[in-house]
This record gives sequence, structure tokens and C-alpha cells, in this order.
Amino acid sequence: MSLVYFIAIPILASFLTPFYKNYLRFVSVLVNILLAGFAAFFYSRLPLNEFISLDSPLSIIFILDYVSFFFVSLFIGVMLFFSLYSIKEKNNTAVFVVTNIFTSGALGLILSADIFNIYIFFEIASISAYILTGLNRDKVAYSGAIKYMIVGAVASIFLLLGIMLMYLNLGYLTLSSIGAGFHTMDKGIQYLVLLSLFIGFGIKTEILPLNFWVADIYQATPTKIAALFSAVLSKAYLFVFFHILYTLKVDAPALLFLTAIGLLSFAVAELSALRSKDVKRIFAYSTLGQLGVLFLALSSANVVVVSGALFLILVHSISKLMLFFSLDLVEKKMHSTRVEAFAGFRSAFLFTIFAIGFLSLLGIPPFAGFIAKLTILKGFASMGAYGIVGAILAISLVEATYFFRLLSANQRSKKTAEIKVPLLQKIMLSLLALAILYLGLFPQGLLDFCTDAAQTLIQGVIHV
Amino acid sequence: MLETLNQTTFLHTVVAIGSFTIFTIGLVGVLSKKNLFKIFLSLSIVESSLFLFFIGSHFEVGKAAPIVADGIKLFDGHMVDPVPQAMILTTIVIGVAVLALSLTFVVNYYRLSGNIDIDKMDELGEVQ
Amino acid sequence: MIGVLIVIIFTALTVIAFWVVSSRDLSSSVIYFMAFGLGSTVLYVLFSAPDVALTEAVIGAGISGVVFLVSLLQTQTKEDT
Amino acid sequence: MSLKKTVGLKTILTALLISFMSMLLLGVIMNAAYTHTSLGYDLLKINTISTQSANAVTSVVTYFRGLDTLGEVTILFLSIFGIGIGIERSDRMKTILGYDSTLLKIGTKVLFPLIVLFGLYIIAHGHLSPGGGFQGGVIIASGFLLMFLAYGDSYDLDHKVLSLFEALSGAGFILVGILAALAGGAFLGNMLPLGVLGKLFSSGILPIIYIFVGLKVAAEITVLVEYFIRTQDARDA
Repeated sequence: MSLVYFIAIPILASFLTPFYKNYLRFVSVLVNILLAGFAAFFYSRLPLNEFISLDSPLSIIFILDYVSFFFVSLFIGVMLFFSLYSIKEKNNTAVFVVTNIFTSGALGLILSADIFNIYIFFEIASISAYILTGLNRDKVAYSGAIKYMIVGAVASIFLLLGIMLMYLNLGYLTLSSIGAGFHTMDKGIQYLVLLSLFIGFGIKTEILPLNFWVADIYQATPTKIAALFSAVLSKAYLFVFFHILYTLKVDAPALLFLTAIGLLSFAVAELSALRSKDVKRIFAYSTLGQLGVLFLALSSANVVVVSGALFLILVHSISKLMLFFSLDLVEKKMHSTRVEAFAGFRSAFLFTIFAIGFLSLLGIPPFAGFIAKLTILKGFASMGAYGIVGAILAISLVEATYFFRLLSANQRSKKTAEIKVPLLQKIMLSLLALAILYLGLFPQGLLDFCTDAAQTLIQGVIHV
Repeated sequence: MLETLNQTTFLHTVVAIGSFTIFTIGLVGVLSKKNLFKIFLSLSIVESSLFLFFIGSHFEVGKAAPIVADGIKLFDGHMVDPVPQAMILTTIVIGVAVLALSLTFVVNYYRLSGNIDIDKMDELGEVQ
Repeated sequence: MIGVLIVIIFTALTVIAFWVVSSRDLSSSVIYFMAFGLGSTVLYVLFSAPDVALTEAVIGAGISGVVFLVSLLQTQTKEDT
Repeated sequence: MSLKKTVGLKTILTALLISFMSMLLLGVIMNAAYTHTSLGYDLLKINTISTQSANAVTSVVTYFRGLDTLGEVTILFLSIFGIGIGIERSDRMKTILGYDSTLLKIGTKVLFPLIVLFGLYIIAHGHLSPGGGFQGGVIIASGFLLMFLAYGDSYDLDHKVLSLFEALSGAGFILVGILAALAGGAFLGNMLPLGVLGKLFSSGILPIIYIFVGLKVAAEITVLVEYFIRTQDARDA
């Protein structure tokens, strides 16, 4: 068994599309089930290093430790859910070709411990995202895709610059060797590399000075696909960025800078959401806000906070899947995602799903978001950073304002259309809601795993 | 005089100054130009400047290409590092793939809207 | 010798890059861009990277120039206003 | 957050950029202490033993870092698939840039097989001389470009065959890798005899991988060229 199957099999499925053109949706489900099987197989063998194509540290290295296992299983779960959820869409071969490759790109980003290989997977994931953005083939979609491609190209140029500077000065591409040699480099070059990485990954992780484009892209993207961007893509980039940072063992001021950026990002995003009149954009801003919290928490280098952040990543992915998929149903009926359209639908089921998603994101018990936020706040309190605790709570109040405004708008206004949710969708969405409730009531098993994962993340990649 | 021109450190300085000048020209183009074609041309220029920088910085005077051909019998330290060349090879192909995709988007967008100016792309944003 | 050549070509490339960005006529921009690709091909040969030179010649100067020109023709825009 | 529309932003960005650039220049040039022990030299040392390929760049691309090449081929496939999504196929497809000239037609007829042969030569000699899968593949595709230019609408490609080619060459690459893994080695590891350095039939698995890469690139770039050169006339679209 080889870790490379996580990458090779989805790509193979996409390459062979001409042989089963009309059945690709079933093939995608099978591929994702197969990948889930691989993940289950590797669970008892953690942690694991594998050299690809050459049995020596000179070759590309894949690493499956606790934290990458966490992300790998999360992404496979999301993609399996997505392919099952859209299994009835006959005329959507194109989506599945791209999402299969998207899966392998995201998994490659997580598994690879070789910086140039990470760049390749970075590009694979980004290009699938550009194509998915332009999928609607209208003016709006294309203008979104063009904007996305311009910022994405700038991001990959700066990432490439960082990689080149590292190779020029250290001579190695493996993360562990780079981590071992990073502090022997000249101080100026170190900061240059960090700045280039920050610009490259900052654009992709949608962090403050570099995230002015995000809401536009989410608005242009088909709603279900926007869920994937929120649940998979940004998380993959986030993980890689912090994986590299902890491996390089950057000094405290740099981490403090990231904490400040995260807090600012959270605040600005929630305030923008308050102003917005389009539900899709509101969800995009809410994603930005949560990513700000994650940035803030992941840069703390504290095991409790980071384990809370990992828990929050899982909860946020599930909640955003629920919200975007339900919004997709609303959009199909009302032909709009404006707040007025959102206020006009009638469906007790969808209303419940929205309510659960909002409450979980806000961190209200008994939903899983509560546990995540509680862990993060507890960690910050134990570090003595009460200012951050207060700030997070205050900004969460803003978040609560617009979520409750949306819900009450739907409660109060006159209903124009009744939405009947198909059975498959009903089952899938209820499963997500139950998962959130379950994790909120019995979080201990997952929390323990998150603590192990957080330790691995903070430790970074060690020299093999 | 000509001796100093042939020294590796001098060449590296030329490569660094030259390629970062081109890099800056390209980036300024990306930021200041409004025509979408111009933006993508500038992005390609920026990318090429990085390739020149990387390959040039790995070259040292007197080193041969990493290929065993007539005259050279063995792989050793008298050859340039093959890894940067392989990396750039990969990146050039990726670059052209992305470029073709983005130009298709531009052409399709033009067909639907008749517009090619980035400042006039106002389909997205808060609707009043 | 190689030092002089590299200095000359780099200067030329900088000028060409400036023309690519600043030229008002889009199709001449594209032609300058192809010239930029050819110039960098020569540089790669000087840097002992024949593989990269060959790739840059067929892709950088060839295919991307064609792609640019054809899309320009399809949008019927000539001037950068 | 319509920062983009604020007037002063561009000036600020440009100023920031220039300062970043000057910092970069100073940092890079003044402190350039480029390393002399690197991955590349380590790979050069083991190149003869582990691949017997005369071109070290080829061994890095197809063998030592074969996974990068897989990713790259995937990106090429993905982009061209994405281009295909946006293009509506119809009967009113026209070849732009066509030249109606008998001389060109006859010349092309003679040149086309030569170009394809040259491309195949470059691909097959990837492990012996400069060039290889990508370069040879693009050269083959440029032969098709010439055919499009000379014959215009009357030149037809069989799309079924082309898409089969695309699928099989890409899948072949991955399957060779998986076969190597199943034969006991690593993914894309070597399972064939290495032969003698400098001979056409040498270097084990490398030429096979490069042939798959070359065919894939040739098919993809041909599709790309066709998408770009044949299109609905913009005036009546």
C-alpha cells in the first residue's frame, strides 16, 4: 500500500472519463469510497513516512501523521458527501471531472512534505477552483473567474519566489531539511522568504489585506461549489501554511503578527457581513471571519488552542456545507440569493437546518461549535491572553446580529414560495445536522485526537 | 576588465538586477494596466523573469549542461545543478496551461459583454 | 565573453519587457512578448540549460504567442485604451 | 470591501511594490551566499547508478521527481478540459488565421510527416539528448497547427481517436507508476533492466514514462490549438 494512491486514483478516474462518460458520477462516489477505505487502512499505521520513486531522503516525501490524517479524512468525507449529494445530476459530467482532480490536489497539499511538490498541488487545486468558478458560463461567472485567475497568478508567483530563494540558499526541497537549515540563512533572506510565503498563502487563505476578492468569487461560483471552497480549499491552504511555518520554527514576533492579522481579519469580515444584502456574500464573509479566528488560533503555538482550532475546522466545514447546500435549494426555487428572496421561502425543514448551522457557527450549546470555541477561549485564557478572549466574544456578537436578522427576516415576512426538499437531500442534510449535534454532546473522542494532531502540527516536520 | 566580467559573482549580480527589474516592470504592468490582455501579458513576463533568475543564479562560469555527450564522460561537479532546470521545465508548461485557460475566459467574457476593461467589470459586488 | 553577452541580452530583455507592458498596440505587444521568449531562449543556452531553452522556444515563444494572437483576433481589440 | 475602486489605492500599491522590490534586490544581491551542496549534486552523483540516463534533467523529471511530472500532466489536462467547457461546438465553426494558398498546402503535405517524425525523435531520445516528452509533444502539435493553417476548414481531426489518445496516454503514465509500485518498488520506481548509458534502449522505465508524457502533451496541445484556431465567428455569435 502506498500513500500515492490518494493522489493517483482520483486523477486516473478523471483521465479515463471517455470510457464512462455518462456514469462518471457513480465512478466518483466509488473513488471517494475507495479513498475512505485507504484512510481507514492507514489509521492503525500512523504516523507514516513514505519516499516516492526513490528509497532515499533525496526523493519526494509523503507524510501521514495525526494532523494530516485529520485533514485527509475530513476532505475525503466532504468530497464523498458532495458526490453522493449530487448523484442524481445526470448532465454534470464536467463537475465530477474537475472535482476528482480537486480532491487529489487538496489531498496532495496535505500529504506532501516537499516544497516544490506542494507548489504543484497548490496549482492543481487552484486551477480546478478557477474552472469551477467559471462553470455557470455567464457574464458573472466569467468575470469572477478572470478576477480569481489574476489574484491566483500573483499568489503562485510569490510562492514560487519563496521556494526559489529557499532552494538557492539551502539546496534542498524537503520540508524537514529546510526546517533544519532555515535559521542558518541570512536574516534578510529569511524575512524575504517569509514575506513571499505570506503573500502567496495569504491570498489563498483569504486573510485580511489580501482578501478583497473573496466575496466576489463566492458570489460568482455555483452555490454548491462555494461550499467546497469554504470547506476544503481554504482549509487545505491554511494547513499547509502553518505546517511550513511550524517546520521553519519562525520567531515569536512573526507569529504575533499573524495573530494580529487574524483578529483584524475576523473583525473586518464580520462588519462587512453586517452591511451585505446578499446571503451568499454574507456566508462568504462569515467564512472569512472564521478563517480569521482559525489564523488567530493556529498561530498561537499552544496545544489547547490549536486543538480547538482543528475542532473548529471540522465543525466549520460541516456547518458551511449545510448552509451552502440549503442555500442552493433556496436559490433554485427563488432564483436569487438576495436577503428579500431568502425571507420569502417557506420550509420548516430548511429553516431548522439554517438555524442549526447558524447556532453552531456562533458557538451556542449544545452544538459542536460551542465546544470548539470554548476550547480555543480556554486555551487563550490559560495563556493569559484575556484581551483576545474579550475581542473574540465581542466580535461574535456582531456575527450573532446578522445571523438572527436573517432568521427573523424569514420568520416575519410574507411567504411567496413553498420549497419541497427532495428525499435524498433531506436525508443528507439531516445527517450533517445530527453530526453537529453528536459532536456537541460527545466531543471527547474527537478532542483527544485533535490534541494529538495539534502536538504534531506544532512540532513541525522533523528531520528524517 | 574582461576578466571581471566573466566571474560568477558578477554574473549572479547581473542576473539578480536584470531579472528583478523585469519582475518589477511586469508587476507594475499587472497593477496599472486595465486591458485584460495586457494584464495577462504582464503576468507572463513576471513569471519568465523568475525563471531567468532561478536558472541564472544556478549557473557558474565554466560549468557544462548536465548531459553526458561527446567529450564529457561522467556526471560530476563540473555540471550545473539539474534540479532547477527540471523545476523550471515543469513550471513553464504549467504557465502556458494557465495562460490558455485565462485567455479563454477573457474571450468568452468578451463575447457575452463586449468588454475587455478590468475597471468596467461590474457584474459582481453588492447590488443596491 | 559570456559575461558581455549576458549583460547585453539582459539589457535587451529589460527594454523588450518595457515595450510589452507599455506599447499601445496590443498585437505589437504580443510580438514583443514572443521576442522576449526568444531572447530568454538564448540566455538559457548560455546558462547551460538546453532542455529549458528548447521548452522555452517551443512553448514560451511559440504556443503562447499563437494563443495570444488568436484570442486578440477573436476579440477584435487592437488598441490598449 | 470595494477597496479596488478607491482612487489612492493604486499609488499606494505601486509605492509598496517599489519598496518591496528594492528591499528584495538589496537582500538578494548583498547576501547571496548560494549553496554549493544541493539536492541536484547529490542526484548527479547517484544518477549513473540508478538510471543510466545520459541526460540528468530527464532523470530528474521522469524518475527522481516523477510525481511533479504527473501533477504537471494533470494540470495540462485540467486546463484544456476547462477550456473545452467554455466552448460550444457547432457546425458554424470557422478556422481563423487560415491562408488559402496552393503552395502552402503542398509544402505542408511534405513537412507534416517530417515534423511529426522529428517530434517522435525528440521524445524517444529524451534520455540521451536535450529535449524529451514536453518538447517533442509540442513539436508534434505544431505540425497539426500547420495543417490547420494551411487547410483551414477542410482539415478534420477525428475527435474520438484524439480523446482516446488523451485518456490512454495519461492513464498509461499512472498505470506504469502503479505497476512499478506493485512490482515491489516505489511509485514510478524502476522495474526494468537499466542497460548501457548512451544506448537508445537503456535507462529502464524512463523512456517509457517520457513516451507517455510526450503523447499526452501532443494530444493536449493539439486539442488546445484546435480550440483556439477553430471557433465561431465572433461577428455572428
